[in-house]
Amino acid sequence: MALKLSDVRTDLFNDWCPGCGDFGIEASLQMALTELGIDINRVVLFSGIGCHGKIVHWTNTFGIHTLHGRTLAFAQGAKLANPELEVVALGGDGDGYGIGAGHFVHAGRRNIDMTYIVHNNGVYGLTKGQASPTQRLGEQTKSLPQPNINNGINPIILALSAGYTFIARSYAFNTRHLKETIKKAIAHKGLALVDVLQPCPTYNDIETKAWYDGEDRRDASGRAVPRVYDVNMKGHDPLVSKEMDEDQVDKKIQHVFRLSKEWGDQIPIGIFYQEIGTPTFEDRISARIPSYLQNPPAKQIPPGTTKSTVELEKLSSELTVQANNV
Amino acid sequence: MALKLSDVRTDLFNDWCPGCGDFGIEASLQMALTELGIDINRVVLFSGIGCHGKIVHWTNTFGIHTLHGRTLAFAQGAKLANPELEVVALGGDGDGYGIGAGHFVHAGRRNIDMTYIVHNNGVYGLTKGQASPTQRLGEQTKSLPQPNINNGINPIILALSAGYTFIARSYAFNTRHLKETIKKAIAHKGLALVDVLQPCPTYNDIETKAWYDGEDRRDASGRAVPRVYDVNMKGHDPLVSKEMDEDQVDKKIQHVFRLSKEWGDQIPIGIFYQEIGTPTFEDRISARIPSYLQNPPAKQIPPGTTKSTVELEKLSSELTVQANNV
Amino acid sequence: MNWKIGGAQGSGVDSSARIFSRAVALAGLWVFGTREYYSNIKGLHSYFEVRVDSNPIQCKVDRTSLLASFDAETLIRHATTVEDGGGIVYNKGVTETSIEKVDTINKEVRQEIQQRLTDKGLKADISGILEESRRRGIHLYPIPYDDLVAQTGKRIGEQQLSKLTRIINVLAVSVSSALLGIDKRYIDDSIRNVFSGKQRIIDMNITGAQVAYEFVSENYHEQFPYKITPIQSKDRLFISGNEAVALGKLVGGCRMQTYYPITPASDESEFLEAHENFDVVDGKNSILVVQTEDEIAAITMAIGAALTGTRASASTSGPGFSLMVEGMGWSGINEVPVVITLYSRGGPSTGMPTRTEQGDLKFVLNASHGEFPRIVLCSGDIEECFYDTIRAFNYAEKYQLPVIHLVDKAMANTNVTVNPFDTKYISIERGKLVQEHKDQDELYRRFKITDDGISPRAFLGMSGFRFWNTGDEHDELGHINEEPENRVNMMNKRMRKLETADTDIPDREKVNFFPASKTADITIVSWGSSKGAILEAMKLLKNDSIEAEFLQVRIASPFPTELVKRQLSKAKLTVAVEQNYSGQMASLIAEKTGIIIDNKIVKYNGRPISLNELYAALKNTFEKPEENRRVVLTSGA
Amino acid sequence: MNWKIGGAQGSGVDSSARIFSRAVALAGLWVFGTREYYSNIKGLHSYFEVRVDSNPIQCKVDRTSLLASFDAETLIRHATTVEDGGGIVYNKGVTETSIEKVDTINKEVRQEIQQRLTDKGLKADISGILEESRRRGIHLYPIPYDDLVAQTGKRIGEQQLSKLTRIINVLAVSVSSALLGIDKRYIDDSIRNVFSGKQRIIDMNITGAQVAYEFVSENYHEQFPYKITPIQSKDRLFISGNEAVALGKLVGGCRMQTYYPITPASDESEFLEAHENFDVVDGKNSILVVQTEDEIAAITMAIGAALTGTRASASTSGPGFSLMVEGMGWSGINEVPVVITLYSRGGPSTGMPTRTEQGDLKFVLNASHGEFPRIVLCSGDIEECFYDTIRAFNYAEKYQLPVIHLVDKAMANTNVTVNPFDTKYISIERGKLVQEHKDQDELYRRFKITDDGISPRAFLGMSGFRFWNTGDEHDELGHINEEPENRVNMMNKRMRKLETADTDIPDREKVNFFPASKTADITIVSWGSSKGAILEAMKLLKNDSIEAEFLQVRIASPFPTELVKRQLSKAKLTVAVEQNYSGQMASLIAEKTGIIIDNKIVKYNGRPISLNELYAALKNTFEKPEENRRVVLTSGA
Ligand SMILES: Cc1ncc(C[n+]2csc(CCOP(=O)(O)OP(=O)(O)O)c2C)c(N)n1
Ligand SMILES: Cc1ncc(C[n+]2csc(CCOP(=O)(O)OP(=O)(O)O)c2C)c(N)n1
Ligand code: SF4
Ligand code: SF4
Ligand SMILES: [Mg+2]
Ligand SMILES: [Mg+2]
Repeated sequence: MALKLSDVRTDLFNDWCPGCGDFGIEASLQMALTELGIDINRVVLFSGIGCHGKIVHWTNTFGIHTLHGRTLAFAQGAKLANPELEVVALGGDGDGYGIGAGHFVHAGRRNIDMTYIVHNNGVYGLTKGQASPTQRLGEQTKSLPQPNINNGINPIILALSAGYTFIARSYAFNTRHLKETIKKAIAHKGLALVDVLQPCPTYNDIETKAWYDGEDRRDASGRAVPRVYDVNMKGHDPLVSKEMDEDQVDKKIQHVFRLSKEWGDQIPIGIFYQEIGTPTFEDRISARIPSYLQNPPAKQIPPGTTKSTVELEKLSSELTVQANNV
Repeated sequence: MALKLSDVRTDLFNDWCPGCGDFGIEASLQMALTELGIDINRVVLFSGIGCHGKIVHWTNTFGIHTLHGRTLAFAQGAKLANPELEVVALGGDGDGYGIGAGHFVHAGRRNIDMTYIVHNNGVYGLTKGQASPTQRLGEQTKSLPQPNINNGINPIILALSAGYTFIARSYAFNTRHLKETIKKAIAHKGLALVDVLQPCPTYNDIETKAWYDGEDRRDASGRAVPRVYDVNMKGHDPLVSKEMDEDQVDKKIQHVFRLSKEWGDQIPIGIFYQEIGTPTFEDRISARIPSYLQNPPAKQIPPGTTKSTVELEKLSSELTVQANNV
Repeated sequence: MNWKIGGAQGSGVDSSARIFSRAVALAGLWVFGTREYYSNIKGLHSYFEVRVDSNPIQCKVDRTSLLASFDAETLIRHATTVEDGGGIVYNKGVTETSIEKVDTINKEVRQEIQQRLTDKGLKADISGILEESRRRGIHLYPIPYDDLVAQTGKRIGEQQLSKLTRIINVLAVSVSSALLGIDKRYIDDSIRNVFSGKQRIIDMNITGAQVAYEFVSENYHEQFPYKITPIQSKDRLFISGNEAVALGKLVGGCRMQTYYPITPASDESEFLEAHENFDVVDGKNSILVVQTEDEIAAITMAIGAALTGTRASASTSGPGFSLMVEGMGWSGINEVPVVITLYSRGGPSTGMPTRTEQGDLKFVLNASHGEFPRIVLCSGDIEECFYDTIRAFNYAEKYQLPVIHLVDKAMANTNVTVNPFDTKYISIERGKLVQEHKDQDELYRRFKITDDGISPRAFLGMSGFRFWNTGDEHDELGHINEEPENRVNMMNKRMRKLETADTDIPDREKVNFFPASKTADITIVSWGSSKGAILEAMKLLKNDSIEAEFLQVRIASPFPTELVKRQLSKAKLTVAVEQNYSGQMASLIAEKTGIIIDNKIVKYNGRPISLNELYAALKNTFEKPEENRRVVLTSGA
Repeated sequence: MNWKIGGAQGSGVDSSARIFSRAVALAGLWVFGTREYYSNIKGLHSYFEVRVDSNPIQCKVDRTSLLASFDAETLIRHATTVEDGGGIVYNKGVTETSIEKVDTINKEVRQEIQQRLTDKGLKADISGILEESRRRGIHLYPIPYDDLVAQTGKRIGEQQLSKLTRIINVLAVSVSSALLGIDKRYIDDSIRNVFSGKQRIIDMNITGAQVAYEFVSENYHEQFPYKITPIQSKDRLFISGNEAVALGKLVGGCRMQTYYPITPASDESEFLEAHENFDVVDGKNSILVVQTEDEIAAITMAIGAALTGTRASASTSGPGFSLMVEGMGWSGINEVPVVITLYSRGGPSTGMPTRTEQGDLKFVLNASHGEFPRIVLCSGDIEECFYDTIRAFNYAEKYQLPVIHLVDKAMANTNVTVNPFDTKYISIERGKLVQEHKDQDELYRRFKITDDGISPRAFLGMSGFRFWNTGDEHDELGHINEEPENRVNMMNKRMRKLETADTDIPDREKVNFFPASKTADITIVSWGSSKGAILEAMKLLKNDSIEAEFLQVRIASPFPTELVKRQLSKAKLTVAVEQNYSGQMASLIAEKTGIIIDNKIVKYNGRPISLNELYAALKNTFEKPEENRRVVLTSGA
């Protein structure tokens, strides 16, 4: 039975501000799930605290709205305990790149097979518009008393340096692109980052929908010339495989670096980088625990009241002292 | 009165293991301080928790041995409150790149004028040798029950992506190089990272002193061929200035990227990257608070018991209601 | 008089409430204004209640005298709270909106309301709600907001009416104030203050107000039963708890504040940031406000700053404080003065971020592993918020330890009129500092063991006073030392500071005791923002000839054991009033004195205590103590 | 008999102690071995004390019967602890080492010792220390370690003596055991076990042991007053607290453990990692041990795992726990079963990482903002560590809440002989789970309000049982809900679980009560690792005709209020024995029952309680309670 969009939505009142980019992310995610046709009973969404975090409540899968900044840690815990789950973590930019920056880096080191989508709106939405870590130096969005005095981080490069094997950027109101990107991220074997440019009409009056869409720049025919463009359409091939030599890889990385710095008149979206064939954390665990995938932590203990089946004597043999038996 | 090395040392018993690379770092730091001739009453060292953290106790400056992973936050707090201090933060690799990764990234965004030295030994020394975040995937140092299943991070690139304006690497037992590097780091205006390759003879039996020194590889005359080499001696110019165009900067960064990945037979040390002219956080604060540098937070309130000098009426004028005066 | 206005979050209800409150204050009356809102940016319901009186007010009440509204939801939620004979100002245009359609209200709640109306034979829409009110003798004021907006547009020459939608708020306010007989000049002045600097908006709103006043005088000759008559008054502050704390910090010498955004704390930091440069008698001072990457950095940066001799603080709320406990422990063992302002909100976990609670008392008293001295202050009202903030810094420096200043959302977001703060008697006391000159050869012992536990303190960068700090147990110099004897000496030294503080601090700063005029029938113990409702309820009880006395605990650590014992040991019936589930102050009293509080009145639905429910609960408790060992208050929407 | 061995950290003292202890256990005796060491990797002094008896032992004692050493420092630090008539095994080569030179000892301490020796007219070097001992009738055994090493080298054909330095440990052990008359076969077997897998080292050490035994029999015909005679015994475990907890986890069904390295907790995780694949009756099971980036990730990952139905836990110590409190609050409001094993150590802050303390009780009871139910178990000995671990998981799942299992460094690093764990009566109880089949159309209500507060639980990935979790207050489905009524219902539901647990859990799992044989003169209350010393001290008191009874609290939340009240209300003199500054259990008892404990015996120098000091303190307390309201114990080096 094919999934319908209505199957993956709940009927709760959605309380995001009118025009919020989060609506685009929600729709894209739900469409992606629908089109992928994954059993929604296997899908678990995790989110952090922030406006973005409510997304799990509007979506009819398992939905775990965690703590500010800790989304990735919760999500990794669940995925490792039950690798059969399809885990998608969703974070805010304050949540994921701010307070969660440490987990962001260390998740990259693990490369667990899951997807991480960041709602990047340049502000702390739910706490009323303070600058988020992606807000650029010197910018002053609506509710800042003074221009931002911190450098903005570059999530693409941060992810690259942390070891993410799939790094993409998309735009909340290009739901087609975003949906396809999410599908590819989910399909990717390893940790996939999708950084989503998300207008926050309430607090971010700089990177607005109109701005991304280029409504301040019109071509001869009067049509807006969007700032956002698809790098993959423009020929950027993100794939990096074990077969490539170091030089080829370096070149690719250098290009990703350059792309990631483009901003202003030309803003690339698309898959920047994808490593194929890198073992996932689950693969590496399996090398140590051969039964891991067949009999993961979540499956070992039966329900109800049972006796422990552990062979305690064997287990504790090295600690056992057989007195006077020497 | 010129400083002597003995002025910057305490006479406490030093309890690092014999042969520990930390001795090299301690000596280099103390020599650097001596040679720079800074007033040691202005110098504040901060350290984290780990073997490295004890360094502040062996050094006769203000020495603040903080919490595991939080060194940078403590240090930044002190420096911002009193920008006249010469602040050097010292961290372990577990401390600084592991639990402290979030602060590491965000310190880069600020670019406060101070120095951060990381004792990078590939292990959690003080907790008996677990893998640190710089330990490479698949490596198995002495006390690991299994090979490491996490990717090692690349501190150089992490720092670059976070916005550090001075990024260097040195080697604990090349005290000359390390000392000079520390001096340059301190002289740099902005946040300077010195990642120090530090043998831990007790727990890291892979990246040992012998290995760094190349004692397993001998040239024709039987001399060891060190793995570590000085990139700056080999012609790498780390300087990036506002005058350079984007292409030049990109090229430089690409080179840094490539260098940072060299490992094994050739291990580069030296200054990888140095940005000149980027405003420090203190500069940016001064733009908002003109009196900041002359009258920083630490200098405003006199000792003793005094009356508040704040003009409360002026300050609260917008909150004041002058009844019936309309 | 209790005025209420409701509307969708983000639609400007907050400025309306401000305008109304200030106008009333300008008329010389006392104001107490509370705010309820969801953890949401736009669209969910929020409302303000503004209580007005010619005498000072200390809490909220249940019933509304006049409800101002422009949307349907406000009517659905609040019409029933209007007292018989009160009034409702509403939008003519929403009369036919069906309850069903207002989907920002929880489905089950809507169904209940529909049922209620149907049961009464009323239509399940706003007209039904209004009719229900009318039957209770409530005055209904249908306002053609659209017409009034259009008129305003015409007068100011603005064709695009969409640009004017926000003035609907001021229209609601103005209709209310016209009904209440408030001089329009007060409203105008208030508009100027609230929209200060935005001339176009000011003009628009003042014109709107004019239109509204005219509309009322043309249509509602009949007298609304409540009138606001100006009275003579001195200058007052109209201020919230957030602002009172912020002012306290500036006056109290705080010069660096770190924060990570969190409700309901960050408004304080934003106020400070907006006032980062300010005048002192001899020039300029400044406060450096740093938005950190998380609360761990906030507390550790503040500690770093404090080490340089800066008065530094971090402001946060429960989730942030949870992340600060490790850092606080470090400041404990290293005797670093640092102030944490904790705005308590509904817990546990993310809980109810915009709702109030006093659920963190036992946590802050015991937070962080191991044992070290800390001072915990609990403010009971907005004036105490200001003065306690200053005391917090003085205590922190005098006893060289972390101070936690507990306030709560109810105070943070409450706007009240108070007399201007009196700084005459306020000192900045920096405690024992090193003498500038000392014997060259003598080593400076940062942690010198002294009788009172306090060692002369030096700052980072002071020539000749180099010292060490470590989170490890240490010797007098600050170097790691694990020897058993040193350990015991250092623990004793540190803990001794709490005894010193307990001896030093005057009783009146430890507790407030409000005696009964005769022997008390009932002894109330409480802390924090429950204070106001208790004081007002005591007056009502007195009318019923129930004598109540009230012990307000202002310092939870060092706990004023003897004082509390003295007050409670002769009590006939002790009742704890607290805004938490378990009665945490009652627990603390039992722990410290062995006195088990007889009865508890607790509230944990996230809404502040109202006078009515507390009065009723206290009366019941007095009359039938056995049956009311634990009363749970539930008022509020 | 109490044997002690000392030496520099990292020089192999730990394996010596293991070899000796196991050998004694092989002889059928009971062993209780404690370890003291600095927060250091190599070079600073560490020592082991091994108490041996034909009856079970439960604590350490002050005096040493036989001190085994090979360095000077051990003699300087410990010679005075040897009892008159005891023995000292030492290195002939260190006799002339001056006290001055041993710079790993604190300068002031060295000066004191030098002074002491000079005052007695002795040389300020090891010879002085030895002479001082000799005067007390102590048997001195100077050992020419270098010769013995050389002899060993010769026998095994190893020229490079530097490769043999480490056997000096085994020489010290072997000399000791030879003096004590322990059959050399026990030593050999023990060497094989401790160095298992390393044949060359085994050979070397067994030969060394032979050389040592021969040396003793040739040189020391005279009888050393203590002898260890083998006795009949069943199989036993020789095990530490860390290992007991780890085994409890595996047996108890824990299948995922997260940790961030920290002393003294990480040994447990490393044991688990080394045993990650293990046998069950029907095949293989495994535990996934994840080293996380910090403790915040450790607890939140464990919670993530628990949501999938995995029994998951995180192990840590104070500083790590401080970082976990926010995560724990989330598991509280979301009713996720998760177990935190907390190894308490000297606090506050980094404190004394390798020393013991019971300073975290009140912290764990109140940790995290807001109020939610939690269970806190406190193990009193190493057997309880095992069984309580299993109970922790059962409680966590039955009541769907976080469980904190409090142990401490003293137990973690103590090695004792115990009877093999009996798993016959142990069940794995997973609590209320959803039924596989349910009405298709019915929504699954993860937080269904029930009488006992417990809602049937589903796991992530269970078809048809989709649910939501949020740290915000939520409705039955798990969606955010801030309505006041829902809030109260949900708070009540969650808190009700604690009452359910309190009713369910049998009394014997809440407290242990050790009665006196007649009416008790003194009623001891305590918890955790103080248990052993109390039980032994009670026997000594009985010899003095002082009748003591002992109430050991095993569960601190839900607190067994009625049980404790019942036991204490009729007590003549109550005494709390605790390893912290303030007497935290005494506070808790006062808080819950209003009973103020009369006297406290506390210890906070980081060293476990010894039988001798506790016995003396209890006796004094009994004799002069007024003068001994608070006794601070200080034994230990
Ligand atoms: C530990 C902690 N600190 C602070 C907060 C308060 N808080 C709630 S939402 C938020 C910021 C949200 O910003 P972002 O992650 O960018 O999400 P957005 O609202 O923009 O979607 C913060 C700081 C919290 N919930 N927990
Ligand atoms: C919050 C917290 N978690 C864990 C620890 C335990 N701990 C002490 S040192 C250390 C690791 C040290 O490793 P690293 O930072 O690499 O320093 P090194 O010892 O190698 O110099 C850890 C995890 C701690 N002190 N605090
Ligand atoms: S505040 Fe911004 S991010 Fe949040 S819901 Fe509104 S528009 Fe969206
Ligand atoms: S454990 Fe390693 S890092 Fe620590 S002191 Fe020893 S050698 Fe140095
Ligand atoms: Mg955001
Ligand atoms: Mg390290």
